[in-house]
Amino acid sequence: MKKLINSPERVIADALRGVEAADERVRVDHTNRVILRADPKAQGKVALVSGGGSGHEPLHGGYVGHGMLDAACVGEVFTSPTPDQILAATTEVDRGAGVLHIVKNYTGDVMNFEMGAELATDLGVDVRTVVIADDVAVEDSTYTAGRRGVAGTVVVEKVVGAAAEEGMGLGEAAALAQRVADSTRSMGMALTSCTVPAAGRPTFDLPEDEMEIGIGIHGEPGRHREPLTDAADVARQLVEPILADLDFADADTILLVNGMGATPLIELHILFGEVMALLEAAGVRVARRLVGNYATSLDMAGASVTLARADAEILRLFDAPVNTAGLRWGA
Amino acid sequence: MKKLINSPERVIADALRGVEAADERVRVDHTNRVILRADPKAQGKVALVSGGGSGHEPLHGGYVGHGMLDAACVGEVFTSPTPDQILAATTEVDRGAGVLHIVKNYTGDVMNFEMGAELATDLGVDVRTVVIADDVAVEDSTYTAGRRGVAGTVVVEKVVGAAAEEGMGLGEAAALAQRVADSTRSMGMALTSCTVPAAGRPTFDLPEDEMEIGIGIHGEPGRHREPLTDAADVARQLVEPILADLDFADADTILLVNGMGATPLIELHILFGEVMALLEAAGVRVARRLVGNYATSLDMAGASVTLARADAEILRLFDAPVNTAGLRWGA
Amino acid sequence: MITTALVSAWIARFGEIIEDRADYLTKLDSPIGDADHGANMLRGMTAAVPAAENAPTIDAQLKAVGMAMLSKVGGTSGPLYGTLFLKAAMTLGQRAEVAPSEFAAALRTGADALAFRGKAEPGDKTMVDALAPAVAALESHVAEDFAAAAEAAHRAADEGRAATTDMVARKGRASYLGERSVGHTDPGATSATYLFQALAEVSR
Amino acid sequence: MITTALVSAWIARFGEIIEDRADYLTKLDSPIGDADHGANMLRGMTAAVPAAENAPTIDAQLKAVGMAMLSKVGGTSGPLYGTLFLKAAMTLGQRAEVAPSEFAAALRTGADALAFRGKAEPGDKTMVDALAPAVAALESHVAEDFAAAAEAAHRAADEGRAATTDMVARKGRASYLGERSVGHTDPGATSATYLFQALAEVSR
Ligand SMILES: Nc1ncnc2c1ncn2[C@@H]1O[C@H](COP(=O)(O)OP(=O)(O)O)[C@@H](O)[C@H]1O
Ligand SMILES: Nc1ncnc2c1ncn2[C@@H]1O[C@H](COP(=O)(O)OP(=O)(O)O)[C@@H](O)[C@H]1O
Ligand SMILES: [Mg+2]
Ligand SMILES: [Mg+2]
Ligand SMILES: [Mg+2]
Ligand SMILES: [Mg+2]
Repeated sequence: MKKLINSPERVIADALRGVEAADERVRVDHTNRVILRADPKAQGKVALVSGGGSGHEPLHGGYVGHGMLDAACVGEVFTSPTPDQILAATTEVDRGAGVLHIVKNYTGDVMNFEMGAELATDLGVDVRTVVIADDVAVEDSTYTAGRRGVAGTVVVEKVVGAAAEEGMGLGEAAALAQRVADSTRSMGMALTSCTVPAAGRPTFDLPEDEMEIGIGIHGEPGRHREPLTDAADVARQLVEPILADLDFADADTILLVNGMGATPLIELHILFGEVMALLEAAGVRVARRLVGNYATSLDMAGASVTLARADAEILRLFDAPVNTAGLRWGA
Repeated sequence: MKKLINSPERVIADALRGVEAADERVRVDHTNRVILRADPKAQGKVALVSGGGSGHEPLHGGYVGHGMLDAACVGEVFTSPTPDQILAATTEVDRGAGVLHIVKNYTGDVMNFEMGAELATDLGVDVRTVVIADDVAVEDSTYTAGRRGVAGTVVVEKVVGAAAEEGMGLGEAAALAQRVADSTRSMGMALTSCTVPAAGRPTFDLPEDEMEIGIGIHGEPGRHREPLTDAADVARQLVEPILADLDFADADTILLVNGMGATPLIELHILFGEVMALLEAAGVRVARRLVGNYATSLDMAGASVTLARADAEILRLFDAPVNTAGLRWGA
Repeated sequence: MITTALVSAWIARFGEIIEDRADYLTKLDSPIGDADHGANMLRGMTAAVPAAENAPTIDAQLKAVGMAMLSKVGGTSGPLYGTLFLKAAMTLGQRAEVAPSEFAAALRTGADALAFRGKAEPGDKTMVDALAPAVAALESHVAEDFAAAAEAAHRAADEGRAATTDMVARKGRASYLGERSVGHTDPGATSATYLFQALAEVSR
Repeated sequence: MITTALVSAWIARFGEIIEDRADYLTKLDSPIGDADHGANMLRGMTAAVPAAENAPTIDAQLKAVGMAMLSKVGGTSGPLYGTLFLKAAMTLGQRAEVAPSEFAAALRTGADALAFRGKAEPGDKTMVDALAPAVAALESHVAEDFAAAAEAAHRAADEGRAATTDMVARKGRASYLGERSVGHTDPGATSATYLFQALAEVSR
């Protein structure tokens, strides 16, 4: 295992020290491992709390700031944060208008946020929760834990963050979050495994000539494994299941081509070009585009495609100013 | 070799297609392989042209836009662009106030830009050149090609880009570029080699328990190879040669902790924390900070530290609005 | 009678086994999970062992373990093990000694609460597959002799653990794999088996 | 006399060898460079070969090769090989045949211009270490017989190439390595040797 760390045990503590030193927009509650806005929201506005296991940076800590999140709860690598972290974040950011929890759909995340929300509710905070489950690689059936939340989370956090900044109430913000989540689909693939620092070895073995289609952002196995092909074929294998799952015709869309952490930008651009060609051929209107590392999986090489249907309100909120380490415009 | 590409021969053409599709700020001259601002600068302002081999994205194409570059010449992977590309870019962006070439100090880049500048000068364009040589890993002696230009280039392009946007003249802009270049030092390291697509195998072998200190951004070997240590030690080995080379006391500085392409952000944050601790202990005032992938080396895992002395003028220009894919604020 | 000394010894021994087997648990969590179950359990038990030692009553000990799991582990196993111990603690008064049957009933209540929280049933390929038969065996043998009952519970857990290998996962991360989860033993069922191994060992 | 047919054959053969040896050249460029010399030369020669074939005079052929290298290669070797051919072309009039001595002098002029552009001297561990002795040998033997002279040039180039292995690099990317560049043969000196191998082969 080759990593720029001090020791597997210290990864989160050390990274939080670095985040605090690097990003003036945030302050860090080291005891509770929560990244908070340095300059909190005004009283009376809905606050957004997200979080999850570490290793997906800039998700979620890199999206704390004006126009997006109020706090991110930082779990151990690939391990959801605990209820008391979530409670601490929630009570700290509540401005009297309630708090929206944005939770990726994993059993651990859902349970911990559920318990954190219960504790916060006991203390009188109005909490609503949206669960993001955008990964079409997983069959959504009663025989599974349901679809995973992956890079589509970024779109939800951006759009609802802007709405909260404008003063949208909690019920409406939760409904908007659900609407964006319902309109968003993602599909990912990996060229290599990630290595969890505490595990010290790759989570899975992927032979030099194979790739995994439908990978999760924690190195969970995908739909299938097959011989490595080219960018055009990979684009097709990511775009087709997305288009098969939701109707993207007759709507503007937001497109995100996301790197898993170890994929160079030049490759993401190649993939982006192929994805755009496929979407054009399918008659999908791409109104907004992002390409880069937005929701990663440690040192995994690979990429995902996220597509979100976006009406005029969603586009307007997507375009609203945002000032975070991971996403910034108009400010 | 595991890469999201169609074929080694098509890497640059495909990536440029992707850049064009992804980034509304730019347009691409595919014939000459030049990335240009979609919305060109006003007449009478100095234009900035940079470029170099590909594989360092977002350097340079990702820095084309308001407040930074006017054009980037895109070479093959790790291969400087040709004189006619540079000529095409230079004549295209000239607004009658002359063009500044920002060139990283490699024999190939220097020669090609020299010839491109000669050709442009023959056509009546006023061209000035600044050569960036910030890499302290290389001894600057008559027995070498001189120091390499690495991540410090980003700082030069940002600061001088802002000055040109404000209307600074060519002579002054060239002098400012030289001043920033002279005030900037970098040092890098690698955990793994990069793989050039056309070569198909890693440029060098680095055993699982070793790292290379003083690596170049083309996988050129560094100062020495040694057993892999921890982030604190790596930070020390990157910071010490920088502080030994230039006096950073009694000045504000801009600090960039840069990823080589395959290093996760969480590791860069850990390194950032260690670097900040060392700089504080050394009495260096860090006024501005960047952490992320700014000047990469394909799929190399590793990082570099860049430190630039910055007076009030440089800080003001660094803070000025910039709107590019790779660097954006205030706009 | 079950004493605070026995509970301390139990939790300490569980902590030792977890420390010893953390790598193995993480290895089990790699093909069908996200390679962290060993690290998760180790983080939890590192906090739980001294917490259990320093609590004056059995319910306080179990509560301390539950709080440690809940606040130090995260992930799926944190709230689940947390629920197990917290709910077990709630059924006992503030006492330094409880009858074996009360103790067994407390663990059954905890295990039920865990299954309820995880919405998991036996056969879903989770820790419930080890826990449910273990607490059932403990309860049904506790009238005889606690050492034998703990031994039976451990055997039942281990059989439940072994049976997860051939199951198709329907809960947690392994469920993403569907049929491809077959052939891998569930990490959570394995750590749950260690819990009863520890109980059997300290009860001998 | 040197004819356009011979020049076409020379460039075509050089292109063939480059195609054949591109991987090897890139391999040489890995430990002391950036692993692209083979790809660079291949890109240049793919354009240069048809360009040379279609030009009517020798100077136009050399110019076409130079322009192809200059506009297709980039890197260090593009401007250097470009300079070699362009400057050689400039010394010749618009003729379809030139005397062997004129041809040899043209190549020497080109090689000198290349060394000047690269500020490289023999001993710096660059392509100059193959080119300089090669053009010197060509000039000094050209009065006898062109085939023999080309053969001598190839031998001189190859000796120069081989000698780079023990040199400490003082120019180009390899110079970053200092003493550690010793033991590696220079890729540019190797491609330059192929240029004279091709000339010797087509002149036989
Ligand atoms: N819904 C559930 N109910 C009960 N146990 C579960 C459930 N989902 C997962 N588990 C158990 O949790 C274990 C994984 O724990 P751990 O790796 O620590 O958490 P995570 O999956 O969040 O990384 C699984 O092996 C399984 O035994
Ligand atoms: N200053 C120089 N003068 C002459 N030849 C040089 C000089 N620098 C490098 N070379 C030659 O160029 C070769 C490398 O070419 P190439 O790999 O194509 O370019 P780059 O180094 O830019 O990647 C070296 O092997 C060496 O022979
Ligand atoms: Mg986990
Ligand atoms: Mg090169
Ligand atoms: Mg796990
Ligand atoms: Mg090279």
